[in-house]
Amino acid sequence: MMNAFPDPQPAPIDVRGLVYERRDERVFGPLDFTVEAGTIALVEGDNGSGKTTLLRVIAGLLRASAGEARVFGSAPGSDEARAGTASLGHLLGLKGDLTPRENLHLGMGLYGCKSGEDPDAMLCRVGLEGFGDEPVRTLSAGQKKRTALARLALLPARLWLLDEPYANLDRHGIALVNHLLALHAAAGGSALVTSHGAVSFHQGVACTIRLTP
Amino acid sequence: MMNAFPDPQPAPIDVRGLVYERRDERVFGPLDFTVEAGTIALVEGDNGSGKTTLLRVIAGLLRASAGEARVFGSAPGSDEARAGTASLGHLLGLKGDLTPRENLHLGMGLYGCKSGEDPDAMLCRVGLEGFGDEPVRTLSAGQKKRTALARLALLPARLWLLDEPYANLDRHGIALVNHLLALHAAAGGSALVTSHGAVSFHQGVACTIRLTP
Amino acid sequence: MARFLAMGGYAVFVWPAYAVFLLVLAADVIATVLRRRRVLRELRSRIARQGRRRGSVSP
Amino acid sequence: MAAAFRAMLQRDLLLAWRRRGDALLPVLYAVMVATLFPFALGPEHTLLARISGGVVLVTVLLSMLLSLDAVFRGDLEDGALEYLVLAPQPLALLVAARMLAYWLVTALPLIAVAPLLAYMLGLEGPAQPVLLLALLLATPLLALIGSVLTALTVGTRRSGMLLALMLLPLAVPIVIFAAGAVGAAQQGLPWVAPVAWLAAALALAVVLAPLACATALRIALDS
Amino acid sequence: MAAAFRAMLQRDLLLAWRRRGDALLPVLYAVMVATLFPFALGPEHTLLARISGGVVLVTVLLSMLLSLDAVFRGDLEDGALEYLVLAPQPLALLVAARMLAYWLVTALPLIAVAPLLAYMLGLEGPAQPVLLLALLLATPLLALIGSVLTALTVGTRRSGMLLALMLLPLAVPIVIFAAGAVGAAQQGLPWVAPVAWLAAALALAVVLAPLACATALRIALDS
Amino acid sequence: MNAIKLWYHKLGSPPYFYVFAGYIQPWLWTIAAMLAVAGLYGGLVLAPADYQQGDAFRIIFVHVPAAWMSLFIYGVMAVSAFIAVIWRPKMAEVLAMESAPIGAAFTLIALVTGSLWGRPTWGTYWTWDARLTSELVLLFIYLGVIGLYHAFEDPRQGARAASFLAMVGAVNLPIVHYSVVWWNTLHQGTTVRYFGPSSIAPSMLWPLLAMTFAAKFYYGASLMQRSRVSLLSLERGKDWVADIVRREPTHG
Ligand code: HEM
Ligand SMILES: Nc1ncnc2c1ncn2[C@@H]1O[C@H](COP(=O)(O)OP(=O)(O)OP(=O)(O)O)[C@@H](O)[C@H]1O
Ligand SMILES: Nc1ncnc2c1ncn2[C@@H]1O[C@H](COP(=O)(O)OP(=O)(O)OP(=O)(O)O)[C@@H](O)[C@H]1O
Ligand SMILES: [Mg+2]
Ligand SMILES: [Mg+2]
Repeated sequence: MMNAFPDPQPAPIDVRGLVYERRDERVFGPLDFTVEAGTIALVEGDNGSGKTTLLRVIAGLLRASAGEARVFGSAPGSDEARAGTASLGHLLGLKGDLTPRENLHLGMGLYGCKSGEDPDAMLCRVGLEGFGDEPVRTLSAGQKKRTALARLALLPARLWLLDEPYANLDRHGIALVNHLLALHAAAGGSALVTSHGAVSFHQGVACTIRLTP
Repeated sequence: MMNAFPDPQPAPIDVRGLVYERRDERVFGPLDFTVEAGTIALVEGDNGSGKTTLLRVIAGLLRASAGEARVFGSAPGSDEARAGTASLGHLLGLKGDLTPRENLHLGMGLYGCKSGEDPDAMLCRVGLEGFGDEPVRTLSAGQKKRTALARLALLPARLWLLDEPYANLDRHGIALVNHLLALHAAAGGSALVTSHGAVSFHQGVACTIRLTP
Repeated sequence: MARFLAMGGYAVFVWPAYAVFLLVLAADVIATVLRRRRVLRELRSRIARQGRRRGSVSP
Repeated sequence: MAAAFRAMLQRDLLLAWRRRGDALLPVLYAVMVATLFPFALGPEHTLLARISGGVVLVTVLLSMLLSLDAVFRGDLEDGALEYLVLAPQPLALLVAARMLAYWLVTALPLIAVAPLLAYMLGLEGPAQPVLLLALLLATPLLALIGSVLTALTVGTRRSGMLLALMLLPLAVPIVIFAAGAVGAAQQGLPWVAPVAWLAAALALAVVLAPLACATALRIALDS
Repeated sequence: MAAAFRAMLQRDLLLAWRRRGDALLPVLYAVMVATLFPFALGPEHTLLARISGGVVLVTVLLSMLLSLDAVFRGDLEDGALEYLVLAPQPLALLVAARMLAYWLVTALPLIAVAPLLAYMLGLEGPAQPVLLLALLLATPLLALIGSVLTALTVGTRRSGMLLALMLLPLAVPIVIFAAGAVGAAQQGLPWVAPVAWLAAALALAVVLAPLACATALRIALDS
Repeated sequence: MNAIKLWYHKLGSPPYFYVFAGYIQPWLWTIAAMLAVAGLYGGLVLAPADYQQGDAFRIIFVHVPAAWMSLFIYGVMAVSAFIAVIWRPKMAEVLAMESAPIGAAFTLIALVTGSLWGRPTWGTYWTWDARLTSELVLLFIYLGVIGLYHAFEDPRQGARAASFLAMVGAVNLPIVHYSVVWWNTLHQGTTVRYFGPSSIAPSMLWPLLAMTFAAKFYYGASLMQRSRVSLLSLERGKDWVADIVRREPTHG
């Protein structure tokens, strides 16, 4: 199934006829789209249309039923794909007993760190100055989300998979997400972002994937 | 501390100088407000400003540090207060192994049921026709939220305490919440609703409580 | 003195008993002293931090 | 009130039925612990028979202990517990229904299988009915006391270990009386007194435990 | 790679330190189980001494079992497990760090307290070091095998019961060899053979278990 | 009555209690130390060796006070726990929770000294006798209270939960005390009576009493010290704590 002459820089995401079925019921139909480097793609759809499922397939947590998805030219979940990808799901994966600062250091230990970034400065940028040493468990819903965003922004990944990054955030938080996305795209990164359309990223969206239930 | 001549119909919520402190740190300042029957009050504030905490104090799960809150003229958490109140928090309290229909029946068994309402019709109204018999565990984030809204609308409570009812919902879902709130107010019910301001209820808001962190 | 220390042949039982008595209670006191220091240190840094947080309120 | 009790009981039995595989697990666990003993001690018949009553009791107790910290965990994690506390019904009533369901689902199968285990380990005839009686009194007592302690740990996110720490001292007297009755019966001595003590304790616990449990839950949730 | 291993180990030890109270609980649990036995069996010295080795082994095994289902539960519940699976490092490496941390935190204190328990139950002198050796080999073996099984049950939301069900059959041989060595030492017979078998099994498990565990985790998460 | 009420309310206020405890603490330490020195001298040097047990009996001067304290402190803890659960004053919570570690320490001492005494007298360090076992259970209950207290994020919530457990665990107290009566045990029965004649020689009795009161005063002193620290961390948002922190820069 691989191209005979792969292009020198494979696209971050390349999806051809992708179908996911759960117990022989189709969750989302055949999808075709490509996310190029430096662009943001939105996944829109109503509740239950399969946005979370699509992101999990592309991350390599679920296996597609038909069609093909390529992440940086490799299969989702392969070593090459994982090396360039960072995701943020409904669950944030923060350890409640550690502080935001410790959580960031852990993420950098496992994923590596973008050069020139500093965890403490990042905590300030997401609006958590003064909370760096409280256990994450005691933070409010929105403060936890901000910690996860800080971790995401520190990692050297070129592709972001974000599932409802706006949920639980206030207006400053929404602006923060949009700012981070714009910076990421400007630096040549790309992202796949789900949203309900009520709040979302608008400037420079390269493509919108609409899912219907 | 009780009035010598209590008014015949005490207000659903009456708060005087309410303060909540956690380990002697103030979470929200002295608050004074009243929510009359038939009105909706909004609690607005940024992430971490104490919205969730305020709702839990009024529900009677947390105990205020100073000042006084009265729910239907009684202390929060007392039998009288609980009899008239229904809440919806960050966690929905649905059993994942039961179906939406079974979850609704359970809620009615514990809280009683508004006369003239039918669980199946209610499931259709919140957009879950066809999902009444799937285990709740397999529903998407938004579908779970809709199940919880259906349960709320079935209960005979006159006061609703809703914490971020819009999170995880798509545009139809947001309209649904607003519709339910309008109906509830028209029938003489009242509600205290938190929101970040990005999405919220607008028609006929009687008062807005702003929290600052 | 040696006879006193020998405790009529029961030294291996008597002296450890007294030692345990004194050591456990000493540990109790020392633990409290250390905790007091730790609490004071935490309080001091907390007060400093709060000053900072109050100084930098977001718009 | 009766309706709420029934709704709660029905819910718990329905949930247990949806996970009926789980209900069998304490039984299998007990069977396997009882199987491990002969391996650890060597298959010497008189020795095994001598300790059989005690081993079966300890095994049943441990099996219950293992599932005890799940009594409120599920309801805590999905938030259902808060909705129960906020319900207009007396919390003690709902908690009593929860305890009854727990006993029916966990302890009854264990009691059913206990005679078999005792037989496998070589417990003699006349002591068998006494073992059954002791279990019928001791398991609900444990379930009641255990639920109160579980309720206390509900706010803590700790593993079942803290629970074990708190429960075992209180379980010691129960084991003493139950094992005392079985041991007496094995030696042909009168065994009524310890059983009567157990029954008295059970009667007390049935009245007090739901109230204590409701209080403990309110304390544990108020953070 | 070494950096990721270190980061993971450090995280787990730090988490354990934040909850250092929890690390003591398996020990207390073992102490209390060992306390319950004399009650259930009656304080007859020779009988207790005869079964002491086996009881201590079974007790340590049960204590580990109780905490085993927490190996991945925390990471599953807060979503950290998915992030580990998605990390660019080999999953087996991270899992190996997790297992090492688990053994250090749970088993080491148990091994430290086991001689005391054995003494309380009346185990004689020469068998004591053999018990210690047997535990030093048996506990990591159990931790490794147990983690693989835990990984398999991760997706099922079942209680620790399913785990116990799967683990005990695999634990039986371990208990047999370990108890065999202790029993032989108690009677003054040679005890090297069973210990050598345990050591061989451990060597194998150290290599294979992290790989198996990583595979099991991937299977369990794909639903 | 009114004076008592006033006193109760004053001592119930943390800043007042902090000052009060700081004031009486040195006195308590001094009295405890003096009594202990007298008791140790009387017990180790002056009292003659027992005609049956020889010098081994001298363990009595640490064992018995520690054993009594283990019960006494539990009683104090249970009473303040009861008050803490019903009326929720902060001071009752603090006193109950700070008593627990001291009680656990004395229980541990009683257990260890008892078994060190048991070896020469009964020929074994440990048997599963009712008195010994119920004392071990007492230690576990103490540990359970401490563990539950620390398991909660919010110390006040933890204090209420642990107080509740302490109340429930109080059923063990009569079992420890009357175990020698209810079951026939290896451990000896009551020998020292507060009322009526004791079956113990006066040369042994007075050092024993001195050590007993030394232990009581030690408890008082340690409790005051612990409560002060606990109050500092519990009231960390209050101004009076900030004042104290600023005034005490040297203490580490
Ligand atoms: C581990 C072993 C032991 C434990 C746990 C233990 C425990 C206790 C306890 C809890 C008490 C206080 C009882 C009460 O006030 O109701 C006590 C008192 C006492 N114990 Fe022990 N004991 C142990 C061994 C011994 C031994 C070996 C002896 C001496 C042969 C001994 C002699 C005494 C005496 C004389 C009293 C004072 C009795 C009275 O007047 O109330 N104990 N012990
Ligand atoms: N584990 C599961 N087992 C069975 N069905 C599932 C499972 N998870 C999701 N589904 C179903 O698959 C469909 C898509 O779910 P998904 O979570 O991807 O939706 P979503 O677009 O993310 O919705 P939302 O906006 O509500 O988060 C839904 O109809 C849901 O009921
Ligand atoms: N259990 C807890 N222990 C300690 N502090 C807490 C706890 N829960 C919340 N807090 C703190 O209390 C403050 C208010 O939290 P709360 O959850 O009420 O905020 P919120 O307004 O609901 O925020 P969000 O919009 O993010 O949900 C936050 O600063 C938070 O860190
Ligand atoms: Mg989703
Ligand atoms: Mg909130």
